[in-house]
Amino acid sequence: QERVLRLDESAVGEIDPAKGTDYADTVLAVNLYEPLVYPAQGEAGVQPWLASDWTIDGLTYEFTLRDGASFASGNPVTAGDVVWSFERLMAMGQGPASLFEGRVEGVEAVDDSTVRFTLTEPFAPFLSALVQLSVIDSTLAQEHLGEGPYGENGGYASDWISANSAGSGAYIIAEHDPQIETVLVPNPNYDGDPVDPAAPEQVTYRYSLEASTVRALMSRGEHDVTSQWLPPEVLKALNEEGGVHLETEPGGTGEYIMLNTRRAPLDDVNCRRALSLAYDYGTTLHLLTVTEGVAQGIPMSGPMPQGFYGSDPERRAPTQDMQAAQEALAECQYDPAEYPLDIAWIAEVPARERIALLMQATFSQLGFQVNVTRTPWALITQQVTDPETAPHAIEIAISARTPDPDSLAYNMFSSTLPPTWISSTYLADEEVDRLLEEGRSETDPEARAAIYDALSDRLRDLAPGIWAYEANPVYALRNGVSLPNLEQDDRRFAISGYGMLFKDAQIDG
Amino acid sequence: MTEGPLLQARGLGKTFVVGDHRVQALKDVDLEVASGECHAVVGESGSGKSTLANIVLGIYPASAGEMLFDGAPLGQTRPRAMRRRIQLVQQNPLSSLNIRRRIGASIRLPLDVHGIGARSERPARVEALLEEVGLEPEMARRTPASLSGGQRQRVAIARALAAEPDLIVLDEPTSALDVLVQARVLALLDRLRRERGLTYIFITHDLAVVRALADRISVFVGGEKVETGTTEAIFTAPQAAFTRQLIGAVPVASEEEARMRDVIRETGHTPG
Amino acid sequence: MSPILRLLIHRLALSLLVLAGVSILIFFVARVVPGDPARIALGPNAGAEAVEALREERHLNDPLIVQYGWFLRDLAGGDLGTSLYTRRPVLQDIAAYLPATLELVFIAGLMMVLVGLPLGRLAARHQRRGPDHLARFLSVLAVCTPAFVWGVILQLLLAYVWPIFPLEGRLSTGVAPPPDITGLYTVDALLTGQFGTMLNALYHLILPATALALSGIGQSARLTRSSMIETYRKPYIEMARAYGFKEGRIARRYAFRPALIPTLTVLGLDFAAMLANAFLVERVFVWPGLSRYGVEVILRKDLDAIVGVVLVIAAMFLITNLVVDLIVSIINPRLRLAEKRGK
Amino acid sequence: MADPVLTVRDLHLAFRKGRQRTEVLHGISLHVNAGEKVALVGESGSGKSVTAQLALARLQQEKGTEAEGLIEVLGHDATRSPARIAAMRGHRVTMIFQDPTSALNPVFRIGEIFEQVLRAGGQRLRAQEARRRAEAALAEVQIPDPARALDSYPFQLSGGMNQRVMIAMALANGPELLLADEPGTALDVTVQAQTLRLMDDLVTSRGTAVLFISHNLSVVREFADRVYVIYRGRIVEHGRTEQLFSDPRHPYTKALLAAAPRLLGGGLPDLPQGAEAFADPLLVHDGCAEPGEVTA
Amino acid sequence: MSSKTSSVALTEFRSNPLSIIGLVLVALCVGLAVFADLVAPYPAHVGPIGDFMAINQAPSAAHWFGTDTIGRDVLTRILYGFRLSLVMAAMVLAISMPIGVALGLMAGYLGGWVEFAIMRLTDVFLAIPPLVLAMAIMGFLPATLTNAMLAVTAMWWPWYTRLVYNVVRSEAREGYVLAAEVIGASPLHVMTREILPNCAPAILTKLTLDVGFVVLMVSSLSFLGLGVQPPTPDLGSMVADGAKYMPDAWWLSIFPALAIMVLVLGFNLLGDGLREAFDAEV
Ligand SMILES: Nc1ncnc2c1ncn2[C@@H]1O[C@H](COP(=O)(O)OP(=O)(O)OP(=O)(O)O)[C@@H](O)[C@H]1O
Ligand SMILES: Nc1ncnc2c1ncn2[C@@H]1O[C@H](COP(=O)(O)OP(=O)(O)OP(=O)(O)O)[C@@H](O)[C@H]1O
Ligand SMILES: [Mg+2]
Ligand SMILES: [Mg+2]
Repeated sequence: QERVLRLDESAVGEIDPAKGTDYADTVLAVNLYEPLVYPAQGEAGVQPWLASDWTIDGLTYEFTLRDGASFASGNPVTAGDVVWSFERLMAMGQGPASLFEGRVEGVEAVDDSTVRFTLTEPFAPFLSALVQLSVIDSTLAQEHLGEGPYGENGGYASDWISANSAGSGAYIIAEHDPQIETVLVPNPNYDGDPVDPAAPEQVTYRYSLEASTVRALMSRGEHDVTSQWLPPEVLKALNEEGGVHLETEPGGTGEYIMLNTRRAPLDDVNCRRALSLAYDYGTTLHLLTVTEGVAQGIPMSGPMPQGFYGSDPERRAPTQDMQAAQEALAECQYDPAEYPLDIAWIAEVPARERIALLMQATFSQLGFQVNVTRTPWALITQQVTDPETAPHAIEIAISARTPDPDSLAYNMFSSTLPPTWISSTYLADEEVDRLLEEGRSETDPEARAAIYDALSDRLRDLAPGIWAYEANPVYALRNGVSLPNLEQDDRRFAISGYGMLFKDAQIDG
Repeated sequence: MTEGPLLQARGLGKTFVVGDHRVQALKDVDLEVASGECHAVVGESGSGKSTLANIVLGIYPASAGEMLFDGAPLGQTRPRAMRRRIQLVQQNPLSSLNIRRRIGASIRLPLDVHGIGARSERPARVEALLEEVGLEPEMARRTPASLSGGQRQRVAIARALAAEPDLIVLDEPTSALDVLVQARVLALLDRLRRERGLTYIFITHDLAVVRALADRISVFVGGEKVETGTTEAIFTAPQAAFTRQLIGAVPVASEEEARMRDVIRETGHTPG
Repeated sequence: MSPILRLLIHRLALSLLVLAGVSILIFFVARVVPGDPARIALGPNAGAEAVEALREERHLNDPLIVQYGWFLRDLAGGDLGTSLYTRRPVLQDIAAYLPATLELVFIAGLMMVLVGLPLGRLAARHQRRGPDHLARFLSVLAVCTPAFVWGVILQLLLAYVWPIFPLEGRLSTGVAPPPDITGLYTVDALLTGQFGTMLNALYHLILPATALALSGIGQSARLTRSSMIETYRKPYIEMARAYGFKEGRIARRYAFRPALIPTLTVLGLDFAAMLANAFLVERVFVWPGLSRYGVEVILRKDLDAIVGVVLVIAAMFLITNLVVDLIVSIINPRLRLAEKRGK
Repeated sequence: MADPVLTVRDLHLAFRKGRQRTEVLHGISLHVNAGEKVALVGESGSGKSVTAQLALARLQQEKGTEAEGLIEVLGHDATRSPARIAAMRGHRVTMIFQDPTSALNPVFRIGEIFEQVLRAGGQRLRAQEARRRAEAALAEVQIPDPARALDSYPFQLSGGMNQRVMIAMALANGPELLLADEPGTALDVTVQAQTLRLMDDLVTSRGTAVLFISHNLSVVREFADRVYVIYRGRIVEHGRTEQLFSDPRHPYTKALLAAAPRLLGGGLPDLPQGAEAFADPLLVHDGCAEPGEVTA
Repeated sequence: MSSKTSSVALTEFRSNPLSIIGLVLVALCVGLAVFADLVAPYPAHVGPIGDFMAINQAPSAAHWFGTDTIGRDVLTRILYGFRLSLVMAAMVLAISMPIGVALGLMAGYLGGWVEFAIMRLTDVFLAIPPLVLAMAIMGFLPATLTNAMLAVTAMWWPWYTRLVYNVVRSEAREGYVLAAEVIGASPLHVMTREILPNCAPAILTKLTLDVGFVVLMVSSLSFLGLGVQPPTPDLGSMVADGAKYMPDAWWLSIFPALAIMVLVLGFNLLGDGLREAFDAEV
């Protein structure tokens, strides 16, 4: 009998690593493709992956590819593939491309197994960013370039790679329907990190299942791992029913209430502070509690998640203080009664409705009239591109995309970037901008830690967002299935998604 | 009113297009209706009688020919004042009255449309009209559903009279009624014509009714007028075979009549 | 030309006109409303140039009328454009998802006819007596309950509390889909002789199809009932009784056939309503059909895909009505033989 | 005297709707002997059709009808054993309707309806045999091309043709009693006259008893042997046809005759006088007693 | 044509037990909706404010229908849900019915190109299942109560156009219309004073039935996440949101679902009764 692993995810899956952005895309990318380096386990930093070794000399980064690395097609992985993949990523300009935008002077294949990146200026997060550069089998892809705007590269195989895999990861695509499910099977030519002997022989990754369906499937033993988006009550019910165990995947994701600093009344820092102080942190965590000791969130003391520079494990997480909130509001130039607040919540994540309603309840105690709108994600990404029409507050989960604080803080708070959902506070503060730039170019770890501490303090002052809690995704696993990367502290990855390496999963019969 | 016929039609024709069929409902019909006369139009079902009526009433245009009314040309589109002068009484007294309106409102409609009489005196006029057709004035407040067939037909007549017309087209006004009721309605129609100097075009397929009421008769077959003449002439010496057949089919109540009828059918002449 | 053929051609021409109207309506509604589909398609991290390039590529910068022109030109070539969301030709997407929906809707439609009509007939035959009140109450209840509620209730009771039926999906895990001929699993399995697969597919169809069919069953029962009652008042039923036709035969044939004419016409509309309700039911039963795609593309303002989905649904509606017209004209000799009329 | 095929004795009928009860027949008696043609004449709503329906046992079982008195059809009591009557419908007792075209199901061919008619009363019949008999029956009512008529739908035939078809169907199984409820009133006078004569010839030659219902006295004069005049649920006059026409005695009958327009001229028909007198008691002409009663 | 007069229809209506049940249910729902403020046990729970310490509680004496995911009383929200549903249905119908009726009258009575234009437009709208059209519209507009109502209204009028058109087409052949024309009454008079009253039973019946169907439609939109916004107590979104917690917190969606059923059932039985009583074709 085959060992099958059945999981689900609320969003739909994009298997082109140059386009993917969200959790599901990351999970697919890490199983189908390999980057040069991979986040380290149980600690910060990166570990060798497709690159067995590398040297950094000022602005020059030189990587040596793992001996004998080959793609699923049997083609060897060469430096040319790395160059092609990078160029493709930058040309298409989507997904992780922004991590490298304007930073890389050139990339060249020194020889078949050596690739060299030259940066334009010092950029400390570069190495970490490379975890997002999936290396594509360019020989195979070039057979399917298709038509498109990329000159001799045609469509850069955009259509083909959205439907087929061309990587060196432990798994390959057997079937893929972005609406319904992706079926993965082991890559026969895989030669990377060791594969667990009990690893699944088939993985079915299903999309957009209703919570009640997942719950029923789990209790009928027809599903193995739930998505992280189930409401706590459902997880709790499953847990009480027996037959499952709960696992968590903390890692670099902050749940922020993004406050629109460009729209009255939140363009006044005092009003923002008032909201931060009025926010009901305790009830939030109560609502996220699954069982004694397991909750979908953990307290967050500032803008940076635990384990990243700028986070202070000693510091107490903020608590609700209505008294102080009233005082801050008194300082604010606006009369709350005259400025209704628009709060949006992402329709796809039902649990967020409660947080939104909780805000509605608490903020209205301050005298605000609060409108709550359920908005589909697609529409939110649309709305936030214009600060004038963006809601006053949205709860957004922002994950560090690389194991470096820069990937979080710079994208969120730098005023140099165009407005997107990540930067939907629209903060424009010189001090913040300066610290962000310093943090990027400084390579000394100690100095960087100090810079990010200063940044955190400044951000706490400016209150462009409410640091609601840190996401602590909870999964219910069918007994008999285990995901050691989620279960053992020394195997955890600093950023989410990277632990879902199916080759490490264990399935008993 | 000028001398000469009140209504004059020349070469009237009507073709209906149904899908890709053409139905010739009326073919080259000439008709003259003198002022004050009761002109009967008889013929079998589908012979074009109602079509003729509808053209006279301006419900749809003729496909050929022309009409003169009181000396003036009469087309389908006509001024409201002209509409007033030609009125209609239909066969089915139930459907000809709007069941959701009171009798009074139905009779009042022509008064309102043509601004006949002052607003305040219209209710009185309605009552007078009801009385004229032999109905209680209190009926104005009732709905058609609570009336018998004969009473409804009287209401329809009162409504036609309200417009103070010169010509009334009666399309089989009594064929849905019982013999006794029919007799009463016929008497009413006859009295009104005399008292008000009305002109009738009386459509029917019952020759016995025609005999009692009409001055002149036109016989229609398949959209064509086959015969026209005074009532006396038609009954004593019908020319067309069809007219004879029509006379022969009339049910009669006495031996004597039956004998006469059969003779007409066979010979085309009234015996004696 | 036979009258039926002529009727069909006439109807077909009208349908095409309506379809053109639908395309205009939905095309303009889709584009007039604010929001940048290119931005949504490329995701929040895409650069402005990439967005602009896509806008240019999709002619989104042209005036509306010109855009419609492009649309028509592509349509003439059988091209409904490319989905911004799945990045596949819309036609290909629809071809992939439509069969599952069709299979569901067909089975539900079958249930609607096979259960609803006899139920209505029964009620009419016993008008104002016990079976009638019961049948009417049941059918009103069925009509009054949203399809998604039926879905949730059926799923809860028959797949969870008493796990008789599968919870979701078209086939059990481990059962391979049959070769793709029509895309309807039951039909394909039957064609290739895989009876096990066919039964499995049917087994999975029962709950969602029932959830979808229930309101249709109620509706058709109600329609049949009132139409039959109307027919029972006709003189020819009086005649049939005066001539000693058996009551059962009158109900099954003599009154039923004329009663079917108005009923079927309206049932065509109900069938279309099922297409819409499939949007709800598919969601509950994780049915990999067109509806899920439809909701998704609507949420993403995936213009071409929205237009494609709506056009296909409208086309199915029109085809259904065409078929209904055909059946009605077979039942109703007046339509069929109109030519020989008026002798 | 031959045995009556239909005997109605002191028949009362009322309709009940909610608390409201309307009596429409106030104790009528009539009979039709075998082979006899009897007319029932009266104005609209006087209760003619309901009498025919009671005779066919079509009203008895319906909610809200209260029938009292005797109705005996071919020796069976229509009130006590309606099922018996029902079993005779279509072959021993049949009916002809006012509007032939609407009495024929528009979505079935004449042939299909005919086949059903021939199988009335549970008679077994093969399709070929049914077809042959139907053709013969249509030929008898002078339908020019019976085979084609059988393949037609009712709307493809004229009203007169349909009326002939109805007559053929009514007589196809050799009934003993035919109920004709205002046959052909919906048709043209000329057509109506023709088909009535045809029906007359056929029933006379077969000796079928007929109850002929009409609102027009003149229509029945040539057809009926005896006439009952009904007024508001009461029979007011009864006599042989010649007696009644030559010597109408009841004020209502007189009024009816006088009101009919005369073909021979003489102006407008006389207006009925003295409507109160219409309620006068029953007048029976010589030799026209109900069975078991003494002639007045 | 509806040949029955009002008094006959009334008698007919009264003698039908199902119609009476419908009337009672409708009266109940409307009554509860009107007096929600008095009847509801926790009027404060209409909005976003609940008892966050008492979330997802099963039905009990304190909360007959349980509490929802932020601790609000489900019964209270259902009562206000009735109000919202009824108000929405009334608004949708109040806009779409007159438009549809006016167009139907014109198309049916005036004929010619007016008829062609109106009826083809109607065909276009009818060719797209209402839910799909409403969804498509909602996909483009921000999901708010007003927009949901607009979307439903935009697809509702054609049904009235078609209904009235059919009735007018058969009524226009009736003698009383001919009579009014012969008298010389204006088309406006004929349409509005003569024909319209005779369409009234059909329209009234359809209106009654439609209250239920509008409620269904809005709930369906909400179920797909396109309808009414929280914290507005909408029955459809309550069912949809609660479905996520099935089967454990079954009261979250079962009670609102039952409420929809009762509401729609009431209006349907009532409408059916009216239809039978008036003999109206709908
Ligand atoms: N609106 C119409 N469209 C098509 N054909 C019509 C129309 N009106 C009448 N006809 C046809 O025209 C012919 C004459 O019809 P018309 O109604 O004038 O006959 P009629 O003499 O009044 O008959 P009846 O005695 O039955 O009332 C018939 O063949 C009829 O079918
Ligand atoms: N099913 C019924 N329910 C209630 N009243 C009825 C019913 N059938 C007939 N009537 C009433 O009984 C009376 C007699 O009706 P019937 O049909 O026998 O009259 P008729 O003499 O045949 O008249 P017509 O010449 O109009 O056919 C009428 O007042 C009629 O309204
Ligand atoms: Mg006519
Ligand atoms: Mg009768």
